[in-house]
Amino acid sequence: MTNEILFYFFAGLAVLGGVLVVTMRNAVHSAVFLITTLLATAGLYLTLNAEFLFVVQIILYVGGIMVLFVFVIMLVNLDVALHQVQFNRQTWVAGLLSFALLAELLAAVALARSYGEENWLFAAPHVPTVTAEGNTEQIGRLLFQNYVIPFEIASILLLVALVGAVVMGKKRI
Amino acid sequence: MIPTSHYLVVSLLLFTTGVIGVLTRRNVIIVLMSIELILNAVNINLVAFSQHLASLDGQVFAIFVITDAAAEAAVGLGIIIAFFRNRQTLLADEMDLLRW
Amino acid sequence: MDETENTAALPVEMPIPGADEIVLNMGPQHPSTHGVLRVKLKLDGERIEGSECIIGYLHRGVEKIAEHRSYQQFAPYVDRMDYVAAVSNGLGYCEAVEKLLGAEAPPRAKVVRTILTELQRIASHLLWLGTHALDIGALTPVFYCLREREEVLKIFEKYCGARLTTNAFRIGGLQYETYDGFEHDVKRFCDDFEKKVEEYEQLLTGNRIWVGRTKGIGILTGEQAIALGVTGPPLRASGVKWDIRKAMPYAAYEQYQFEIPTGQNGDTYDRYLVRMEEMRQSRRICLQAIENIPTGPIMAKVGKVLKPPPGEVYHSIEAPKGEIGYYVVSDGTVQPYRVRVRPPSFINLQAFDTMARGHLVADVVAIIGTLDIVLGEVDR
Amino acid sequence: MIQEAYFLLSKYIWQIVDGLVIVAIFPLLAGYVVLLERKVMADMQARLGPMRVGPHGLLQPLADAVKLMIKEDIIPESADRAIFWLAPVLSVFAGMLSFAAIPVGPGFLIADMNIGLLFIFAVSSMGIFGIVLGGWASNSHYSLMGALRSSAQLVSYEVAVGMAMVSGLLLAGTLSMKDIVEYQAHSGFWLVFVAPVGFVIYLIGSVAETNRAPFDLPEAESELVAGYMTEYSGFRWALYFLAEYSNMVVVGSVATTLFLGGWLRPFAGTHAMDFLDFAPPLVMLGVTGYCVYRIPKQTGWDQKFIMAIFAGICFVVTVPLAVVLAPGLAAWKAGVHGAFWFIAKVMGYVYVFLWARFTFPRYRFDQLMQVGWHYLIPLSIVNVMGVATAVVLHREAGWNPVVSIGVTLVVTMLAALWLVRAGERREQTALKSAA
Repeated sequence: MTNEILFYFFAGLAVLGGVLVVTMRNAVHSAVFLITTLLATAGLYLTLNAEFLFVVQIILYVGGIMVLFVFVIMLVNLDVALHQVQFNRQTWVAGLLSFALLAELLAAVALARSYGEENWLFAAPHVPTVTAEGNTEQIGRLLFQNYVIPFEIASILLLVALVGAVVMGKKRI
Repeated sequence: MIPTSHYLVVSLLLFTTGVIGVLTRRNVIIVLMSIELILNAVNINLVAFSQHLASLDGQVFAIFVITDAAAEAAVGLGIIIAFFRNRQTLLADEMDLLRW
Repeated sequence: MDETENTAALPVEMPIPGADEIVLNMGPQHPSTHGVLRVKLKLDGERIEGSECIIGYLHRGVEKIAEHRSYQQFAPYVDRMDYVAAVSNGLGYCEAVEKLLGAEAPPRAKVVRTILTELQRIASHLLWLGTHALDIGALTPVFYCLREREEVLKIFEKYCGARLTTNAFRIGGLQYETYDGFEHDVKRFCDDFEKKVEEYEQLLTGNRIWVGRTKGIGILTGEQAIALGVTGPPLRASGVKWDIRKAMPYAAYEQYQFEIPTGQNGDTYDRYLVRMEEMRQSRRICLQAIENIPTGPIMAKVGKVLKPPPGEVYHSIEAPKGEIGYYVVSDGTVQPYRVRVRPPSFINLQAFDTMARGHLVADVVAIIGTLDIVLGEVDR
Repeated sequence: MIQEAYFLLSKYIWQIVDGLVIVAIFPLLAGYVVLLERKVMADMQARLGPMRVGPHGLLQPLADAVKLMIKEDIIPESADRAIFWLAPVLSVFAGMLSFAAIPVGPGFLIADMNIGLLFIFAVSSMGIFGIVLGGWASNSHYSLMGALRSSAQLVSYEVAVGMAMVSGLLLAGTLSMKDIVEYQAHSGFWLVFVAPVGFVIYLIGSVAETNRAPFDLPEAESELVAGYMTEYSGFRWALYFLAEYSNMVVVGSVATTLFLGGWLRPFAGTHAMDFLDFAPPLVMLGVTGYCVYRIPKQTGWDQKFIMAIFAGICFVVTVPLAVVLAPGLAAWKAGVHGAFWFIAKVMGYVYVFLWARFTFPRYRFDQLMQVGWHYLIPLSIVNVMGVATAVVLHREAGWNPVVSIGVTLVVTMLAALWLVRAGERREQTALKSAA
């Protein structure tokens, strides 16, 4: 019951926020709604029993990436930008194609019902096995044991991104 | 419990919104933000399936996706700053030179 | 990231990352420009490439007023130039006119003048220290400084009834005899003050943040300082041992022992140290003077109506902020033909550009503070 | 449906009550922290501080609140109204939400989350938006600059603070705030003695995180007027103020929980020190006594009356602190005394903040970034590695805990020394090149 209410609340908020991100004229407003969406998504993670991801989403996405976004928007704040046409010329085509994509994917989900053996996608999911360890410990174990090489590669990726961002940001190289 | 398909639908809607944003908006920063939306939609899927299959690998992948999003945002915004410094514009369709 | 470099500015124009140069206005209504100084800064990111001080917001035509007042009537006006060091201003003017008249104040008047002027130096430096520290973000010293300054002002008040614009001296000597217990008050103040300076130094001198904010900031070499006409503590902090009290003694200074503190680097930190040491030396002078105040008249015979012979005279003294000079031209009437003031704040302010170049915007606050300017004196 | 709602309500009733209590008490608490600050500041600056509203200014926070609430609500003409409205609310929201995970005493917390510490970290990182958006929405350059400075500062120092937290977490092995305290009760040592470097880094970092002096660049009044708050006035401004002081209390609470043993009494495990149990009622009794002693010295019956009320409040607090000392009430004692010790520790931590504010000048922005990036972050990484090594040496290699911690501590301190030396060399070369 609570779970359902929470799910529909967060889902609605996420989708609404997403639509507003795309339609807002002012980039800061877009960013605010993107933050809303990200927080709502974090809420969805909670309904999925992924507490660690909930926190990671807020710390990294909201507290890190979005701060960077807002920072840059403010640095390049142009009043002119507000009076320019916000959508490009391919809008209608792009919109149509996107809706086609949406319809296709929705159909795929809907069709899965008839293909599945026992409609597994639509049944309630497996109850997660309750372990003594919390979600955080389990993810930590996975990250540092099974996925240790991807983890290291990700850290190198971050390092490269860091260097790249610094180089890009430099006034004179 | 909420069926996994519900999560898939939410994720789909977010994904499509993101795609629309990427394809239609002229402001590069909003395009970047739409990409974040797409990545986020993917994450919902990953976590939903992680619960569905009672395996945490999906969540680990979601963490990698977030890492990737961070890297992308840093470099992307760096490029935007560099571009803005040279051209004083943020519009994607004015970025039509291969060099400056 | 490089973005951060652009951020700590105080822009009137928004720093556009693409634009290499921005012009930034600080003041005239800015909390740390000490009055109505407007500084126009040319910035590269946050680095200062050039600056211009725009003054005149407080111009009252003091020099012009002098031409329509008798010599005595003009004396209160000089107090309103450097209103935190009114006694020193008055001393310079009175001595200049005395020089023009060929008169000399009696010894007792000279000693009392010396004591009051040195107390004024302490008060002025205390106010400077407090506000300078406040600008750099230390909230507490200002209250301690004002506490001690209050003691000095009380002595002034007891002596002549006014605390700030004292008009303490008259041409030819003193208007008032010292009050009973004057020596006692000064002595008590001086005795206490020793410990108080230690207190300020404990708060600031060794403080890493203070040193970081002041060391290497606003460097002025000795040659630059001389070329710019800088006087007072900023000149001495640049290593030039020049003090009018020693070089061309006036009042009763030649009777007393004191040192001229100098610095080596000519940065904000050295100027701070020099002023701290000057306060100690002033205290030393006061203590010596209070020991032996000669008895006798306090006024020379100059007459009720002053009519100096035609001629001109330049007289300067060492005010807390530097050399304050009066160039007085007499045409033989009761009013001066022309009075030109050489205000230390005005001339020291010329060094601002030299000192600020290459520093960050946040250092402007420290540099304005270290110059110890009073806009009333700059604009006159 | 109704039954389910009833079930939910009965299940969460204590959480709801706790939440309401926090929402009600919290602004008052922040107001009194402001009074504390003004009194401490006055004391350090040879002044009296607020003395007019109530005896010794005890009602000053209420007067301030009323004054701020009835002030004209000004929104600048060119401001972005919606975001201008949203930003201070967001700030306060972040500050208050953190309280959900803070254990004031055993059983005296809203939610015992198994990710409690990360939750607080996440929520406080959301507080940045209150500042950044507020600065942007004001459409003023000073505000925007303050906001940008502050976002850069907060993001930079978050790394060091997070790393300092990790050094504590490595030892406690849990993210739950409650379990962290219980680990400290169990091991017999507050983590500050085990990971002192982490605590110091957290202390410095948290000063920067809350935008307090000497890191209060975003609101440096001599440079940026009031930073991101420049255009705010009246109640919205009060919300920002509330957020700032609540953040102080939050970082104090986190430090208390993580490093200072939370609700534990000093020497909680040593029975020889049990006489310390008498300290809470005696302290409160002393305060009551002092209030009573001051009653006749107040001028006017109203002032006397207010003083008497305060004495009464102190006495009302004293009674349960004393009653639970009775044998057989041990469970209650843990809760009530726990709250006392917790609040005392938090206030001690906040006092350090105030002390620093009135003692130090302000850093310049580049120096502030330097402190963060050149000293704190490298040191915090070294510290995390050191603590991790100590844990491994103790748990895997079976070393004596004191020896393993001592060895790694020495190494960490050497690294710190080296960092400082390197920094000094860098400064000197910079000075030379400037001259």
